[in-house]
Amino acid sequence: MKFLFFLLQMDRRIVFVLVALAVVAPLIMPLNLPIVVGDKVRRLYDAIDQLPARSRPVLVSVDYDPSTVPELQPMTLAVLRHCFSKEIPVIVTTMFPTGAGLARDAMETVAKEYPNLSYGTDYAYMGYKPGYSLVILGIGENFQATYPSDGYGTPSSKLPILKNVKNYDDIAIMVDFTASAAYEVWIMFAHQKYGCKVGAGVTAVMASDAYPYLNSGQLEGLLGGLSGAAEYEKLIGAPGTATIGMDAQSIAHILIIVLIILGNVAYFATRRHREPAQTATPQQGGSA
Amino acid sequence: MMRRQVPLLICFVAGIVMLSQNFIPPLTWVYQQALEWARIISAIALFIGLISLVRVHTMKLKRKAANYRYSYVTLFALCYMIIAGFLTKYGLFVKLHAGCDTGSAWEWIVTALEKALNFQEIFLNVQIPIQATMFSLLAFYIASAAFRAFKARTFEATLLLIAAMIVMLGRVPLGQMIPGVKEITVWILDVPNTAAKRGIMIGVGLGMASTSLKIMLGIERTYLGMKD
Amino acid sequence: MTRRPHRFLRRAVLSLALPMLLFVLLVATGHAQSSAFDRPPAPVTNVALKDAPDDAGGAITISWTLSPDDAGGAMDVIGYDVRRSTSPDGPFQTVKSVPRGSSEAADETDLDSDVNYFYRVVVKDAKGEAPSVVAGPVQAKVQWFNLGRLNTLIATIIYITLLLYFIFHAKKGKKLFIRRLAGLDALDEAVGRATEMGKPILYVPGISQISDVATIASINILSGVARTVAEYNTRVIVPNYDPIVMTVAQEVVREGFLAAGKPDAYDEHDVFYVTTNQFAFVAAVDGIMVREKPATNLFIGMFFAESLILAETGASTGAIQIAGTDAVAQIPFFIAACDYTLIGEELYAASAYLSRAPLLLGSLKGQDWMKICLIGCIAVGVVTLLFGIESFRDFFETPLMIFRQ
Amino acid sequence: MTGMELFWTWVAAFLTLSIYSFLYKDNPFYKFAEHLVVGVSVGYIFTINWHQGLHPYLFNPLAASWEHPYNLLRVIPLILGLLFLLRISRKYNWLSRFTIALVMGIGCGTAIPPTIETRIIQQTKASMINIIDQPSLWAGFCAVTILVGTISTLIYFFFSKEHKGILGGTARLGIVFLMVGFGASFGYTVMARISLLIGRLNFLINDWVIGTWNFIAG
Repeated sequence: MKFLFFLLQMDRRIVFVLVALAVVAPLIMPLNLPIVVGDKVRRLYDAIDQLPARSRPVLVSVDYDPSTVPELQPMTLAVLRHCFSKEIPVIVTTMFPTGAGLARDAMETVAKEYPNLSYGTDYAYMGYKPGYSLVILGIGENFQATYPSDGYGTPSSKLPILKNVKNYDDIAIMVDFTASAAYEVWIMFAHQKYGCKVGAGVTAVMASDAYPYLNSGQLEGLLGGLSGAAEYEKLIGAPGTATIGMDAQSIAHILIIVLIILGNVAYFATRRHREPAQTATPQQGGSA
Repeated sequence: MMRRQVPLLICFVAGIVMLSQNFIPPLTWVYQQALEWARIISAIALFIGLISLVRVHTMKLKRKAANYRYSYVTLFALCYMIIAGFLTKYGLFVKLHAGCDTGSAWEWIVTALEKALNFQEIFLNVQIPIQATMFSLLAFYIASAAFRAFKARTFEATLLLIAAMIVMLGRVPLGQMIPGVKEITVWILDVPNTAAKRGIMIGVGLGMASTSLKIMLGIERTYLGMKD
Repeated sequence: MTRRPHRFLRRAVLSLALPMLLFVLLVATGHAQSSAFDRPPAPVTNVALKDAPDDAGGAITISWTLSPDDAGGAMDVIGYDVRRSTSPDGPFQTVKSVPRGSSEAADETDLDSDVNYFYRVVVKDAKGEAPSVVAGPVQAKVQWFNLGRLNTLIATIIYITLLLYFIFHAKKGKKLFIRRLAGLDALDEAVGRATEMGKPILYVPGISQISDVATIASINILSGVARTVAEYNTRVIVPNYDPIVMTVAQEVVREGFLAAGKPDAYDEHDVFYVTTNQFAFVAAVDGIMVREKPATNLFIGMFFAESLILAETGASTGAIQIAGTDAVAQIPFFIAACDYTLIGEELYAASAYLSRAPLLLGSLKGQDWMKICLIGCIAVGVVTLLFGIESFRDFFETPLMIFRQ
Repeated sequence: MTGMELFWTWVAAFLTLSIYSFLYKDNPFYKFAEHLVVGVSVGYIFTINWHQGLHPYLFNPLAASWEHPYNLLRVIPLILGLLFLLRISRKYNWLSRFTIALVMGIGCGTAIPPTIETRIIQQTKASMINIIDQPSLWAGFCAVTILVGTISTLIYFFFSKEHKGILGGTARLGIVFLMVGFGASFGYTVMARISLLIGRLNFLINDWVIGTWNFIAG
């Protein structure tokens, strides 16, 4: 009974501590709770997984800014890790000026994990080129003319990975990560005009807008939000920040549900022992 | 007359013109123009905000009100951003750099000044993190609000909390493993939720349109400081 | 230096070898596919021109049937050029290029009204291009009425008529019944409590512009609150997000004190501007709540994600909280964290109710009648659909298409 | 990471922790961060407003008005804007009413038709569904539920009649739908909010703690 009264009058700071623990604990000690892989994510995984090693490169475009990093960076890393582990060449670029640092970070992070692969041969970072849709169109006409140099200033002609890349025909698949309509521009130009396969990773809120493209076959596959990234991490067998993030999500959600249940148990169990005045506070439901 | 009737007349005429441009394509340019006018006016109006902010904080300093020392922080940050912003945006640092020899003491001073008055870095490393952190407080508050308020006191409150709990479960992998939860979540979101949103939306639309009309007609004029 | 001739040689060999290789390839495959690769693609057919509807002129829509080589056949089409001329004999200039698979384009480049234009659509592939027959003439006409908005116009007229009818009805002094709103009754109580405790009231008029109708409704409610507050000698603190809203709020609060006969009790510094930045504003208002400890917090107007931050901080200080917003996404959070919430349209009703002006109450009756009309429309729509009649529902389509054919 | 980047990361981390300290209680760190961000944000908005608002919409067009005399029209909003500034004067503050009245007229007139179109006509049309012609019996049931829910919610918002009898019953059904809908929205949002916290914690752990460690370790 004492505990129930304590629950009823519990300082909300205890709730704060519990929430913080629920989110921090999995970050420090991953639980790897089971994750169910959906069809949309598997399609993109399959499209990349069946590519032969050391042949046509995958083009990855990092079209987001720091505000959506929590959701989008994990999926970028997961797709890059997939390519690196299978020795599929990767070209990283961005259409957003704010994406430049993020794109380079993502590539360098993954590259460090695969010291056997070398820059220029197995992967390249092309940096930001202004022009957006013009750049996307330009790749279709002439890749090297669009990117005369890479993101570090090295002339593109000196990068072996680009030797055989003339246009989209030499790109196995392009994957766009974005929190905006950028993926639609890639579909419109890279896919519709030049026939390049396009996959996308978007934020959870935007995912439902992208379904029609998936059904019409204009998108090879789709990752939506943190859960999409976690599913991809499961497929490549390398649980990363998204899996941990989903652990945190699961625990936090369950925590809140348990809190609500405990709160109600305490509320009803102590009802008879309380002063009637205490229950008479106006609350929701009454206002409707 | 000048003080009361003319403003109401301006409002009415502007309202009628803007209302009709919705239906008359050749008047679209009026809309474009009006948008730009509104933009210019609100840009100028920001000066009033600035004056108010400075007044409030200088007053606190003068009155030595509680926590008045923090007003120095606000005023300093304000001045800093405006000065740094104007120097950067008008390209002053670029001009200064062009004007001095490489390796000279002047160049060193200009570089130091440019680093000290960095508009963009302050924005990225002061404003953005504080904004993001304030936003993320919601993770804590959504939990404490649920714990405190979701009590099955009445029938309606019970519905609210049950719907919330099911949807919470249905959103995470752990909850989705309970059979049926995912399906019920989708149903709640697609059916009762859609119906409620639609009803609210139509009601709000009616309220908005009728209030707008009352303002145009001058029936609603509290905003001009006229009670009747 | 010694490497230079070597590189030159390699380049020369390459530049010769590549075309040769290509040539060999072409010859080798040529026998099998000569019909597809040699000739230009088959031209498009059925080029149709239309003045773009419901605009101020200046746009023409061109549509066509895809080249047989685009949808099937050789499949090597790159795209289409839309070319325009003022004479059927040319010269034609490209005004728009669209990728393969598109069968429609809109020309919006420098079209004059009431001039005859002729078009041809040219299909292109790597080998060449093939023009269609010339289509035209067509004119980009100015439409004086946007037919696509006819249903909106009718609805607007019906609604305005209903509102005006009941407003004038009310003006004649007919007494109107308005049901009680729990949130509104609580408002009086909450203001009263603050005065009893001798603590201030915090009023947040939302974070939007003055032209946002929810802000106007909030200003109306503020006007009522200010008058009560002035009568009881309480403070009302109004932090603002928008400078124009701030000046209006100042005016309204001053009026309130004036009406209560206490113009000197009004402190201009209590209605102030904070910042036009969502989370900086919230940080500041949170600070006010924990430091000034108002007995009553009122969050009325347009709110976004910050709603719950404000309401939870307010709840922790023990204040009575009343919220009102038409932001559908934020209502659940206010309901959870506040004592009373004015939901959606209730906000507008409250603002009309508080002023007690018969004219404003009349409009509420108009709103209700419009609801009856809409429910009637939905019923008729559902019934007609049962009998397979779709034209009634189609009349509610936006933009209205039924007059386009 | 350069030394400068490390410095800014520490600034951001300090401010992040200062804001979080508010969860415990109000304290000098929070007060500092709060007052700082108010000043910085107003300074930022003012600067951006000057360069991206006044410059492209007022200064530049007016400067080019020799070539485009039409641009001189923008003198009107300039004057109205200046009239608005008279708010601070006791004697002439009524002149700002012209400006506010114009802004309100523009806002209200523009808003009425789109409000009616998107919020009323489109939603009404969406409610007209063929309840027989559905892929399954279940889909038909859902369609009817949405229809009933929409209408009863709408009835809840009836103001000019007492909620009694049939009207009262339907309005009560409307409340049921409202409450389920609100609960669902609440539950649905939790995930996005937790993501925000994960994002900040990632910053603190990866950029700040590990970043600093890497910087010291070389």
